[in-house]
Amino acid sequence: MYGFIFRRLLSALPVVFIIAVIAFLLVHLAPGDPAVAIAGDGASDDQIAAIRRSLGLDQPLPVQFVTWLTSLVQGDFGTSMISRIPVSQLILQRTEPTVVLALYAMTITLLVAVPVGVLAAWKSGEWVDRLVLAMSVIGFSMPVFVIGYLLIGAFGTNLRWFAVQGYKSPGDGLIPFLYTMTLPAITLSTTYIALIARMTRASMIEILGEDFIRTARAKGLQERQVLFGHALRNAAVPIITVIGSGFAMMISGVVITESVFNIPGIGRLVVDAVLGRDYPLIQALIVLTGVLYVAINLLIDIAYAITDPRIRYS
Amino acid sequence: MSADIVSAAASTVLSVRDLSVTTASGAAVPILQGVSFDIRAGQTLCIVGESGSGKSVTSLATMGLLPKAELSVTGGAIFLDDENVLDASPARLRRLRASRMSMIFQEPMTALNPLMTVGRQVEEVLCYHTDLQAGERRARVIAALSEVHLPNPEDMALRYPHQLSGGQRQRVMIAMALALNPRLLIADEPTTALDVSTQRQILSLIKELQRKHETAVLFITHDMGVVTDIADNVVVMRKGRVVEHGPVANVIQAPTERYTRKLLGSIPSLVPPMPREIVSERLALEVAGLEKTFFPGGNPVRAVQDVSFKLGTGRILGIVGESGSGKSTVARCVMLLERPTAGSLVVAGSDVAGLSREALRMHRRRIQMVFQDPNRSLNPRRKIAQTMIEGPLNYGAPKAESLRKAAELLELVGLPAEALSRYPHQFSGGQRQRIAIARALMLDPEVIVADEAVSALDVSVQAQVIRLLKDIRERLGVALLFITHDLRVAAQICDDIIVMQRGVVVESNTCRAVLTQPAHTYTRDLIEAAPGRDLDQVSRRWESYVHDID
Amino acid sequence: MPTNFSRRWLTGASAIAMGVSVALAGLMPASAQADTTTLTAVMNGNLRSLDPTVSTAQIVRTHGFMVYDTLLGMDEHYQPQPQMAEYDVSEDGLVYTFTLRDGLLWHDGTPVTADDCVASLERWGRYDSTGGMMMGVVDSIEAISDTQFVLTLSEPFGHVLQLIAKPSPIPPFMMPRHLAETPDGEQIPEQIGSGPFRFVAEEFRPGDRVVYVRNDDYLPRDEPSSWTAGGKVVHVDRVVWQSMPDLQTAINALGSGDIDFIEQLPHDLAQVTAALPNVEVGIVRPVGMQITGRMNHTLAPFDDVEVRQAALLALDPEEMIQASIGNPDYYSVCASIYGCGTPLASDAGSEWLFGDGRRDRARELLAASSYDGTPLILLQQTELPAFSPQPLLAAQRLREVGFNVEVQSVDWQTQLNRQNSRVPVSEGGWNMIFSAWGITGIWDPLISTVINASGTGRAWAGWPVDEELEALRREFASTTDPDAQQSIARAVQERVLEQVIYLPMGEYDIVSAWRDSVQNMPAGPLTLFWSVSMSD
Amino acid sequence: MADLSFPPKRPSGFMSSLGLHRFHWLTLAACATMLIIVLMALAAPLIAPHSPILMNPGQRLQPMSAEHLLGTDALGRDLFSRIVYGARVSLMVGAGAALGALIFGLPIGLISGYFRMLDPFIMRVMDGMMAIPGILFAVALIALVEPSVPTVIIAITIPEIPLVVRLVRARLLSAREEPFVEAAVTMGGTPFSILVRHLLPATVAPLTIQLTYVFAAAILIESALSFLGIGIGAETPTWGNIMASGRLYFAINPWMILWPALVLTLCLLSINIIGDALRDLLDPQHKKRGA
Repeated sequence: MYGFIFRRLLSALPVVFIIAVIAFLLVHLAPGDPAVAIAGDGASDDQIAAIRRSLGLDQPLPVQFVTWLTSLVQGDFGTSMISRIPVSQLILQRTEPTVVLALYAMTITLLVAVPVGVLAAWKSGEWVDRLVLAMSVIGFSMPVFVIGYLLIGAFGTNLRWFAVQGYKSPGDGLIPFLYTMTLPAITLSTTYIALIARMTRASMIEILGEDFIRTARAKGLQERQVLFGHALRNAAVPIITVIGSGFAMMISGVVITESVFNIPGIGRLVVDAVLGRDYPLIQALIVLTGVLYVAINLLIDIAYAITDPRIRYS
Repeated sequence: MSADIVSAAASTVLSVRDLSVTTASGAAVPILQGVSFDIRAGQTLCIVGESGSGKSVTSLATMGLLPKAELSVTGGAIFLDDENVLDASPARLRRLRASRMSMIFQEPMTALNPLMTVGRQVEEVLCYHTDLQAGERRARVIAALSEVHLPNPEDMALRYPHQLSGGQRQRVMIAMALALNPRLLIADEPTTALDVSTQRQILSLIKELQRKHETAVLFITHDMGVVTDIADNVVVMRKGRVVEHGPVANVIQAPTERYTRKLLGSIPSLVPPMPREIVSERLALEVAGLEKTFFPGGNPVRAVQDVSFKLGTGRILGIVGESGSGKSTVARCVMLLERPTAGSLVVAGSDVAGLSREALRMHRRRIQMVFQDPNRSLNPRRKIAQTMIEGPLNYGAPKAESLRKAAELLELVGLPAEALSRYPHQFSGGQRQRIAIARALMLDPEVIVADEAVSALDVSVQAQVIRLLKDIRERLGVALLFITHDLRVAAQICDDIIVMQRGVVVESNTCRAVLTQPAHTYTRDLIEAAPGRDLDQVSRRWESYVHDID
Repeated sequence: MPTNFSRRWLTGASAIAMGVSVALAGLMPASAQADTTTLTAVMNGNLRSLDPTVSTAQIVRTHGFMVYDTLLGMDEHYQPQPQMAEYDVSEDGLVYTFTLRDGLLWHDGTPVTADDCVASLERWGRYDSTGGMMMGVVDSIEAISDTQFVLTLSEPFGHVLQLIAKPSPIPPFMMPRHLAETPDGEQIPEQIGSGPFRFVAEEFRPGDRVVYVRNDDYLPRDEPSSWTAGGKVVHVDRVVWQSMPDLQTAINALGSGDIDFIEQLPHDLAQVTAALPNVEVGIVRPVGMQITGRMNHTLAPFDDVEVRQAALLALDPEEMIQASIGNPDYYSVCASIYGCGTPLASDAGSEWLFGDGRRDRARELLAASSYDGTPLILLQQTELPAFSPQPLLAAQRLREVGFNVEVQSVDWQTQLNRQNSRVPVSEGGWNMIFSAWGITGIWDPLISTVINASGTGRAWAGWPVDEELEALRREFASTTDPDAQQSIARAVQERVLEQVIYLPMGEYDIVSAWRDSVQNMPAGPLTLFWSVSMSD
Repeated sequence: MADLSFPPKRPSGFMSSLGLHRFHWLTLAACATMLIIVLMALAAPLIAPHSPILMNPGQRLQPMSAEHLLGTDALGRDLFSRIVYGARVSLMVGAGAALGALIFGLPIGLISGYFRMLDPFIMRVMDGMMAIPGILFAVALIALVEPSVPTVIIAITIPEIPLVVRLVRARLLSAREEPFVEAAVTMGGTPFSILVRHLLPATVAPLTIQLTYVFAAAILIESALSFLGIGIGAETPTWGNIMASGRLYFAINPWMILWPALVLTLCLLSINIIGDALRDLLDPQHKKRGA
């Protein structure tokens, strides 16, 4: 088991390095000058050149890369070129809203998608199943911001059940939190619910065709026990895997959702950083989301090994 | 066969009356038609039949486990102790399962939940059907596991299915099925996936427990040998109907139906025919000191050690052994699909073990292969013609000539030339295996390696393919390396046999010598374990029925 | 902001059943800061950079006026007035003596000294283009005591006080010496001013919120407040600038009471916003913004004045401003390059902008010109709605008179990047851009960077070169006589339009919206947060 | 001989299985919708009553009328005409991304799956690319380069490539184990002939299905990019930037967003349904599993 974790960690290292290379090249090979963004409209050439010098942008690229990577390894992400605040601090400020939003959305997703997927698989081919499939295809096909606007229009502006924008942390009290964060969480989870309900259904149908399910039924177990005690646990692996690979999807949803609902999270920081050409911030965000993706998938592999004794004992 | 529904006798546990099943969606295609039989307590009824005969559907219908979306019962009744299970509510049916009737399945690998300890899986039966306390349940689980003779039942209970051998898993299944002493045990091909020696143990275990608990057993099998070993009564099924029904002695010794006779006649005899004369001294294949070591996860596994044999032109050499004995690895090494770790490989006089890539490609035409599963050895996306001429085209033969040859060879294996324009899925399994044999012949090889080439086929088709292979050897003089786990098949086709166990050759001699005077205990055990030893004379009596047209 | 939250919650709750709302309201967290008044504003743009001496972005300037103070302020009559300092001018107009008020303190508690102010002025002179022009004629600036310093000119210059009082584009903000001496090219490391608000660094979240608290040590002047002059009396405890990239979201938030003020409303939404309960819409910045088109004078075809004239004649300022503002109440069109209604406004050269038959003249001029049909590159920024439609409309009109046009849509920062690059079109260069300039930044020929025709790095992107115009501007600078200034300004305007230095395409008001609890929002060249008060 | 009985000659192969009777009505409706959208894109000049780019500041924000079927936008452009023309770019982005993912993903996947030496390196790079969320990459690339149709297509395509590579590689690795591939080896096939005859065809079905999803995803991402203000220029109508420009006016006239959203959703819905139908058709094993 420990050997397994160690091997997986080791194989993740080159991936992280490649992420760093991509992040650096993407930002530095593209045209665009952060000095101009700092100076603003109406700035003169002289002012811009001075700013560029002070940011080290006049150094050769390899030098900039090595400098950056060295400090990165030491945990130093550098300083924002625009606001002159340490990048780590900027990111930390924005982490909570995004994590809270993502977790809330994930909770909604799992509470909805898994039972719905199980139901669809159990009633495979019947109208419930078709309805679930249809809803999931629609869920895939609606742009996130349209879902957001529709929800705001219906439940925010018209019915006034929920807040139209902003962020409340769970620390502000449960009701303010639910009042403010429910619409964004639903918006963010829609695509995810579609994906995971579908995956759960497919995975469950496959497992329900397995011999051991027939064995379980032959033992006289109730359907509930067969579905949840035997089938779902075996179906869980592909579902969990989708949660991991869907992480990238969630990030894109977060970027849009945070814009629509004005939540001061990582997603909006990403857009601001890119539009402001804040190189250190963009790089740090790309590397961090990349590493997070790798880490989440690593955890999922480990979780997979824990649920499945066939891996655990090999 | 009486079709009238009569109240079952007091001792009758299961009484199936006029059972009919059709497909549920689309046109109702009949799957079972008017199936009737009885089983009394302590007795074993065998349902025997080839694939598609409806024997498994009968058992699933009894358990109420038919897939509702696909199959539905359209008539008849199934009485379990006077209670018609077809009328039982789903809740009642669940109560009956495991407590009054239980079932074990063919694949012990997949029939157990891989994520649950086997002890827990046995315990589930007790959880649902009894009010026992946790401690009592655990004791019952251990008792059930020791009753099926699993060593260290306490330890076994904590293991996961993948940590057990196939035989042990099937024992767990039996323990689970019999934990509540049900009146009826349904065993659906429970030993088909097991080696012969394990099969023998499982069969005797079932018999032992049946005697102990007076259980009625419905045993489903395609293997006539198993039938003669365990059945009291036999039902022969074919295409959803009962063909013949009666006490085992009657059905085996005096079958009245042609189909039963054909089945019996198809069983290869364990007694080999008289040896053929050696017609040529030429060696087609010579293997010496063959070794193959794999490194899964870094640890060396010596799959094959020091295997040597000689195969003369026009001869058939069998390699027999149980699963894991290394016989297939030998075949793959001979084909150079795996590079041997050590040893020499001489085909028609030239050593091929160390050939370069291009030289190897040129060599390949001299040695061809027939694979086990005819469903997967033909590319489903390519027409038979494309598949057949692929080899010659690779070696630069003109297309027209290759097509002509393909047509001839198809004819040789008993298929019309228009088969060339079709796709593999349009043929039955036996036909596909014929095509695979014809394909192997396209390059005029010196040697054909047949790896379990008849194992996946029904017994009647198997007999035909064996005959075809012998015929081809006769006509073309090709040498055949025949890999099989089935001693009966080997007895019928091989000139010489080598027996392998755990990667080494334990015995090597002429076929007759190996089967009639086995020198090694392992060989003796194998022969001993082969079911239905007394079938040989029966089988020979009905040999002529093998070629009945269906 | 628990106070705000409670209010909004109660509004929301009125919509649902009473019993439920009463039960739920009991669960609300108690108001922790009920006696603190906070004004939450959504400003136009994000405060990313904090150094008001480096950045010309308007939001940074507004930030500057919160935290920093200026020696002189500018009142609503465009006149310089004493703010931090009184001033005294010598007879010959060459020596200016500034005397600081008593009791001025930096936010770190140290007193404001003349030394600090000298350093601050010098830093400003290095960054502001007009300031640099003035420094060219400054002989010396010297502190003669802790509270007094003297500025000596080497030759007459008529606008020293106006420049020191100017609110745009880079006002001379005063800061402690150690900040003012930050090396060139680096931003000042901390925000210590002497202004009416303190910047709360711990609560600063770039791209999300900026927080200011009242500077309790600030001593307002006694005069009534007028623009950036007069007494800056603060009535609120906190001002929070909340970022909302989506204006629709901001309006929703204003309607629900989450925020109190929106600095710049999309003009199309003024009506629906005004219809919201408890929301008022109005203009707090009486000087608006001018839509400015600019051609790249360094690249063909706009290096040819006839082609530039043809382009100018093809465009109709009224239509151009209508394309983004729509409602005529909120825009005005005039020939003045100094803004409509400013002291120097006139209709000199208006034939270039108005009148019948301009289209036909454009066609003729173009046909006779050097233009060879090479596609023009028009940059269109898509972020700021006030001047995103103009490039599209301009492209359409230019095509109609015979230009070949390609529009490239970019985000605002990209336009900034590209407009500052002088490379050829094939390497990412451009031919025409649109922007908007605050009237305070263009209201006289000296301040207006848009008409800087020196072709140097001190000019705005486009780099026009016109020695005659530059000579006129120098003349304006050295003139102190108001009448002479008027006539030079007319000449400048005629020259600018004739040479098509840039395209003045109409002026729009900045429409703001606020909760009715916000009272006495002061008028000014920028949004100012003193004088304003909040009722419950 | 016993098993000489031939099954009746049934229609075989891919083309004949395209017989429409095999499709659910929903699939047919989806195909019809896509056909209409494609025709709309091709015949846009014939269908659209107005120019999609000509502005008329005097006709801003008009409601629906006979003159302007769906009203006008903030620049006085006809919304209906813009939506009709918008189909062009949206479909181009979808097709371009699918084609791009195929052109780069297929060869890289084949190399990775066939030449085991290069596999670890290629797969690490692909893992690295997968780890960067697609939208983050696209936002960065477009903002840093210059938004045009090709840039947007490239920015959307690159993050899809690793998925295609993995799919092709996985399919190749499993196909390599098939006995019929081993049979081809024993018949003296060269690596190239085996690749072309046996391995490549095995990737066709899953690849086709995957590409329909890339197609849909690309259109969706384009609209998201436009929404964030970094999409294709405002002169070229795309469904995404029509919605983006309508965003400000949601309170005045929500239909400025809802009409293009409706068309976009219908289009994506159709593509997804077609993708699912293709999966059922081309990947019978998957159908058996029920997904």
